[in-house]
Amino acid sequence: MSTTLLKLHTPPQVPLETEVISPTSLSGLSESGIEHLQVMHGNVKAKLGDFFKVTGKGGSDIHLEGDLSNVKMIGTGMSTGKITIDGDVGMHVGMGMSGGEILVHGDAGDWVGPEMSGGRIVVKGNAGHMVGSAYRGQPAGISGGEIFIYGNAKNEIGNSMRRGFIAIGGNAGDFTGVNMLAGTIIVAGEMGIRTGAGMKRGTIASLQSAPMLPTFEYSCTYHPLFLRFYLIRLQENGFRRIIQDKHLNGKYKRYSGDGIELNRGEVLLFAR
Amino acid sequence: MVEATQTKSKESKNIKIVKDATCTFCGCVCDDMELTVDLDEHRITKAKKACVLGRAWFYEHTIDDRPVVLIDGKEATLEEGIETAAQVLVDAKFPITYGLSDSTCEAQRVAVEIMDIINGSIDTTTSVCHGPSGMAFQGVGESTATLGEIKNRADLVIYWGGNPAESHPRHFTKYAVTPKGMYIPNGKKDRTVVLVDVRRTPSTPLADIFVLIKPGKDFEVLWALRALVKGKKISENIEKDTGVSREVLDDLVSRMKNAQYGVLFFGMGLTMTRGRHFNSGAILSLASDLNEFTHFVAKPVRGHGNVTGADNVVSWQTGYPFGVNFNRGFPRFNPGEFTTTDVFSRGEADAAMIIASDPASNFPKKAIEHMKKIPIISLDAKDTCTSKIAKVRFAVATYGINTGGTVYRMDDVPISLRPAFDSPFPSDQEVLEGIRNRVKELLKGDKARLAA
Amino acid sequence: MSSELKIVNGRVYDPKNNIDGKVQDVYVRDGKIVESVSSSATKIDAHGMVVMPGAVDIHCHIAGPKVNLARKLQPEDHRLDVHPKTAVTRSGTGGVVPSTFATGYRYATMGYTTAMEAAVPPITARHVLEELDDTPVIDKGFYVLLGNNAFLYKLLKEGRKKEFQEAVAWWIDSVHGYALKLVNPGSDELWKGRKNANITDVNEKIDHYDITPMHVIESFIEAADELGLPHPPHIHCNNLGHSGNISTTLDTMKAAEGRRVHMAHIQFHSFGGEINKNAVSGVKPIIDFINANENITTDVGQVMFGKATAMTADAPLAWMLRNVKFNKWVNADTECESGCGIIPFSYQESVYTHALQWAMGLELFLMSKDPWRVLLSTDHPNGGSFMSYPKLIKLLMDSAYRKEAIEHVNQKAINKTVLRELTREYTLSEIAIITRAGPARALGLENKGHLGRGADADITIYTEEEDKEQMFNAPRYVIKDGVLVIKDHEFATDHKGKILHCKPGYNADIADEIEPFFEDYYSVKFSNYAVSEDYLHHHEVIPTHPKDS
Amino acid sequence: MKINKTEIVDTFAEAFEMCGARVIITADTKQWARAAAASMTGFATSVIRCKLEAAVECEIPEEDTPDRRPGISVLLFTMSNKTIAGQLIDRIGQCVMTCPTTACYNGLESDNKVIVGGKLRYFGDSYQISKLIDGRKLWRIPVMEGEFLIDESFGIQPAVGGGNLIIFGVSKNIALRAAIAAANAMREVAGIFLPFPQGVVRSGSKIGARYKKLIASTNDAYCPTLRSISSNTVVPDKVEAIYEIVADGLDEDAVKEAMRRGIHAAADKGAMLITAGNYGGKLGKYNFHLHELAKSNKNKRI
Amino acid sequence: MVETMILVPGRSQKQGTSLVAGKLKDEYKRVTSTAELNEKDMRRLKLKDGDKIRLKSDVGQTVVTCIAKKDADLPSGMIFIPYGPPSSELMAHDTAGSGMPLSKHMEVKVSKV
Repeated sequence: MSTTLLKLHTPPQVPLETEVISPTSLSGLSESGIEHLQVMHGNVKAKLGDFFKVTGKGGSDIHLEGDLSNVKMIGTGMSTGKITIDGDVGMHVGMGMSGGEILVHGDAGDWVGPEMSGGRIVVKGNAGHMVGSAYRGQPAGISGGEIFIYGNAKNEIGNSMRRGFIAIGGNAGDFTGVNMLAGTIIVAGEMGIRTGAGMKRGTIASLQSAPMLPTFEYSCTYHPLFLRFYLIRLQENGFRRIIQDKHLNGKYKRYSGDGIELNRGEVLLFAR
Repeated sequence: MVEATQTKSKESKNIKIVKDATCTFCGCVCDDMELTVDLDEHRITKAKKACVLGRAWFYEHTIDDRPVVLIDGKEATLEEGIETAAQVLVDAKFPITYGLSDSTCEAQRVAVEIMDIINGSIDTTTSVCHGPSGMAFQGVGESTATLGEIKNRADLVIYWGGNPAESHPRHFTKYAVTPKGMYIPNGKKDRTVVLVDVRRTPSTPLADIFVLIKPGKDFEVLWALRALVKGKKISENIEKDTGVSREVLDDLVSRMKNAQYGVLFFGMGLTMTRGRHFNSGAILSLASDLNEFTHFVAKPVRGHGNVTGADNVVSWQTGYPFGVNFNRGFPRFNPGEFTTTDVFSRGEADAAMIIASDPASNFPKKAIEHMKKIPIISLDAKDTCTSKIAKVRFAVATYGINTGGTVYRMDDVPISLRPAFDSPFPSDQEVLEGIRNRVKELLKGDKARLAA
Repeated sequence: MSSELKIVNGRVYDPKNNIDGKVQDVYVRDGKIVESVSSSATKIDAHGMVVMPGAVDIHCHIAGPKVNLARKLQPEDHRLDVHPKTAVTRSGTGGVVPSTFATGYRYATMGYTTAMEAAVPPITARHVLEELDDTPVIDKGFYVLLGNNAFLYKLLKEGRKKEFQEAVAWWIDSVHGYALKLVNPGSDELWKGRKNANITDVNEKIDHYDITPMHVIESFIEAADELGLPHPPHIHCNNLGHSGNISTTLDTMKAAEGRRVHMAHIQFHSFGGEINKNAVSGVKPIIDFINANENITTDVGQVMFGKATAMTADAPLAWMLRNVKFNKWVNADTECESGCGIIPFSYQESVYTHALQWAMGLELFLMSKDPWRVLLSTDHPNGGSFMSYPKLIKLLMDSAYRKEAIEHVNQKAINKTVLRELTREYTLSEIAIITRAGPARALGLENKGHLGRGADADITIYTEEEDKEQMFNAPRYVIKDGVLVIKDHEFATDHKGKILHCKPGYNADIADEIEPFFEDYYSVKFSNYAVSEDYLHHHEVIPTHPKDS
Repeated sequence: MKINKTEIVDTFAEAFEMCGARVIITADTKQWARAAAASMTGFATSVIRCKLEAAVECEIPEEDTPDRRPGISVLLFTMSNKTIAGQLIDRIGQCVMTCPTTACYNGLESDNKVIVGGKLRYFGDSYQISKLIDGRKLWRIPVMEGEFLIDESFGIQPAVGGGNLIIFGVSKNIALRAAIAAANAMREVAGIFLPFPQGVVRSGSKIGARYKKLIASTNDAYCPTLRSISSNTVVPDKVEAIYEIVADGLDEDAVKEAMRRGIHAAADKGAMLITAGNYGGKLGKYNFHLHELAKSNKNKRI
Repeated sequence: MVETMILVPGRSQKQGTSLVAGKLKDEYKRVTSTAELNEKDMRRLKLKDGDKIRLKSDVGQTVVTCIAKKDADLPSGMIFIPYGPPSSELMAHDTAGSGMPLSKHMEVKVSKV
């Protein structure tokens, strides 16, 4: 598999929108074909080549280098292949992706994997708000896929998610899993407040304790066997240091909620 | 206030009375003012029916002796100001227009148009006021009413996280608490007033029931109320967590369910604290839930004069209420991405037009630091921290005092203004129209920018 | 400067002037149709094309506070249907409740040049006029919601018929409205005052007023008649959407006793079956009655599958829908005047009720004997977007297409209708009637909906195609007020349409009667209520023909 | 031919096509997994009267099970893929779901699947929860102990039933020793199970009977006691006892390998003669010729 | 002595009237740099009306004048201050995808100047 290397040579002055960076759009294009792809630099139409030096023709394996924290929408609608980002990346990475993998060796901005339906996003650093969330007004969020953040993530992780698996290696902000319809969120670190507010179904698990809303009721402390599947998958995907045997074997406090809604969701907090 | 008393000593024969004028200081937009205008002195000497804020609003708007336009601090003509402003906007790659809560809808419409033409962003003070309530609305909807309906019918009035006595003084007396209404013949006697807040304020004495809540616990209390209204269980630790006892909650729930027509007014105690849009969403949902049992509405108590108009204008022109970006030749909406605080704090905007607001004094430090690095165009009736750092500063007439136009009350009722006296300054609408026309000329032939 | 235009070689459909597909030329000068133009006139060769008057939407919801709430409510809908600007037009967003600019442009791109906003609480008229001013290309007017007005009820209760009619005229004039609109008369008081109750019978007493919905309906029909308004009361009956509501609908139509009345979105009021049971089609008795009574006009309010938004002054109805699927719900009470409910909605082929409604709408069209009186609408966006009109036209014109469509929907529902037996196909002339000539006549717009001398030069030119949906989706040319707005499917220029409104005469003393009521029960000053003419911008007063003059 | 002193008859074992599933049972301890497996494979020796043949395939070390707990692999075969889902649902529902600490997973990768957890979930009375991870759909059914976890669906595939060896001994002890050795060797083969107790059958059967209602009856030709009475007898002099070993396998090769190992093991342990049962090749799809199997190297897989 | 408290900026009448008079004028500056503290908290921190205190958040710090409020009116651990440049100085810029900075609920460290 040949690699397409995109190296940032001119950092954008204002946000750069590059939804064209995905294996499907680049596929079959020559270096100059790729450099001629249109991007939006603020309100100005520009070419990818104005910002990136391209090496190799378009294939399914794309490498990006440089500080892309002001570059938005990389991997939009991606369905196959792999994008590796050596550095930080801006908002909306992997928006609407349905397959393939995005690997970020740095931090990601807000809105990682919005409207995702499949594939995987791995962020080795921290992520911003709304990891795997629905856009505003949308009643259902991501419908599949996996998002693994090794570091911290902020508020509204998995807002309204309908299916899929989100894992945070560090801490989470407030409203983790808010309005969740189903799916699984695991936070290895501390969660902020109001976890699971409005959730109908789904699982939010944490390896730490967390404050609970008054509408979540404690059920029992038990060993949720199914959770092992998720924890094992995390161990196999770079969380081995964080997910330990005690977490696989241990007991969790189960809270069910949200009492205001269906009350079929659960928050599992590692007990011992 | 000092100046108002100083000018009082002068007398003039050229007096005009403006009846049923409208005060645009706060979102109450009271339209029953009787203004006494000294036309020689260019000032309002008396504002009958105005509250303390309204009086300050009317008395303080005199005609200052200051240049219409400053460019880089130097006096310039209106045409030069418009030219420079248009150049700044056209040259920018990520320009944003912000403010507009103290402008007429007519001016707001032109402001949106300019951003549409140059593919910029438009945001209003809504984003740092009840923007989160707007986002909550997009999630859950709302049950609401015009203020007259509340005057006529509401027998249970709950204020949550607000202090109308100081922020909207006539909210109590003109609309929601003391006035007599169609089915509220005895005014306040026929209503139960509940106040929920983290501290006692000058609003507190008016309440029949005051609920003191721990700071930052509004969501938890609202959530508990929603559960109780639906007959669901809540945690036994509720009092420990929130400062509100189960008895108080049960009493509130029973009052709400048994009211004939209930209203929940809420303030920025919800939108500006942790939880933001979810806090607003919780209270909107509570009101909706209560409609299973009785008639119930909820209303944000909105701030500046025409911030509601700004929401309406931006919505009808773009489909979204605030934080709208036109970079790609069509409107996009994403709070946190295209809202002003964020585009400043992240250092994204490369030019800004600030209309009738003062982000340089009330935005976070990091945002203000960025503002100082980019060209700012400011339009304001007063000098502010923002106008001080502006590249182009327009002094404009005050809406409602010097200019007519349309404003929307906090309940979306549109009202036409009755100006009291002329100003030598142009209205913001006129300045904006000048900028719009010039921008159009500058972009002529630039098909790439004109078409998406 | 006089501007002239001649459209040559087109097949012209102008039912009002009895022209049915004849190849003839059409001449335009200064925004009007004329009999001839000079040789320097701009020529459009419409060879192989169909020339029709611009279409008129008699019932839609496109501007004002409820529309704006519905817009704000659905960012998810806009995000997926953007409306980019062009070198001559503004940008916007679409979806089922588009932004104002998108609304105007999109109507125009379908050949519509006039649209009537069907429900405006008078206190919000300023807002409506501001939005309409930002709704480009088309002419537009609005109907004033007076059927639940507290002051008018008071006059009716007191039996002061004369004052009632004066007040009605005052209201229309004060807000620059076009017609009277009644929505679920009597329901507001119960909704707001009796813990979300609703009126269930036209002869039920309305709380506090000692009158009935029937009384209200009769009074407005009489008032419109006396005032000689160009359009009769536009009535949204009680019991919308309830099974067995045909008896209410028939009672309402009978109340007209031969006087003109317009029944809004009649499909929603044509349910047979028993109350609170699964509905069946009740179209037959309804359409029979309409066919037999020439005083009645109606628009169908066709349901089209896909995204819709229930948006109505009938708040109890929205509440009923909310309890079907707990989703976003908006309720908005307007003091002394109206209620309002909004629910994002989606009509699905597989759902019994939705399929039934779809079929009932088509039954109404296909069983109608007088296209001049049974007019095309989807009650946009209640039954679906106005953008689905071309598809609806295809359903009416192409029975094979319709037959196939029938197979894809809930068969249990279809079996409760006679739709399968209806093989009728609308002709182009009939389409021109239900979308142009008919609505214009029902509205009393003498210069609209036809291409005779003196008519407004609102003209659409379609490339004739077998697929009628494709044909009506994108006219090749659209001329508004004589200006070529769309040329070769693209906008050639921006254009501002007019506000159409009425100025019925009345005795100004009525204001003295109304003012004290305002002081007591409204939250705005009486003197600040009436809308100044500044808000009209380009406008046209449509004359009234009062009885006593 | 002969291996050592053991006579290998030139005949073949005739086997049938069946429908197979593999169920992995895990539990907190090996003991509980075994208990569930034992219960689940009870009364599952022969499709003739049990509708299903099943037995433990092997135990699985915890590092190799889906949930990293001690596990047991159970193979279950039926005569058709119409009947397998019902058997799985019944047996898992009655024998595994009921058994403390267990969980139950699919052990066959196959495009052909039957819904099992997706049906058993109704036991959860609407409190059940589904989880989808990496393409695997699991059901969590609340039970008094906690939760019973089971895969939504189980793979099924065509399988081979009725592989067999018939072992003759000069004494009952010798015959049984040889049979046990053969069974143990055969069981080692992956994809193989021996449905009878300890893998050994003493009541070999023939098709039909003198009694009209019976579809099978004792194989009188192999009964030492009937040597002088039965006209079909094949029991040589000096033979005191005969045992049959039935091996079902997920595929033909597994059955062959098992039989190969069985022949050698039985021969090693002093079987006098080894033959196999068939119906003349008319009924089964598979014929396993003993000479062919025996010829191949003792220590090498086919 | 340094204590962590919750700062609640908000509107007040004087903030409103001085705002229209002019944000660059002294009255507005005075109003927006006067903080209310619970009387008991003040005693504990050895503060009296008119004393200067330093408020420090994660992003900035400011010095304001303090005045006492009755225990019943302002709960212990809270500080009220009218909106203005001093409160903005302490405000973090993260809006959590809402556009709204947390303006009414800030953890601040309070110390006497």
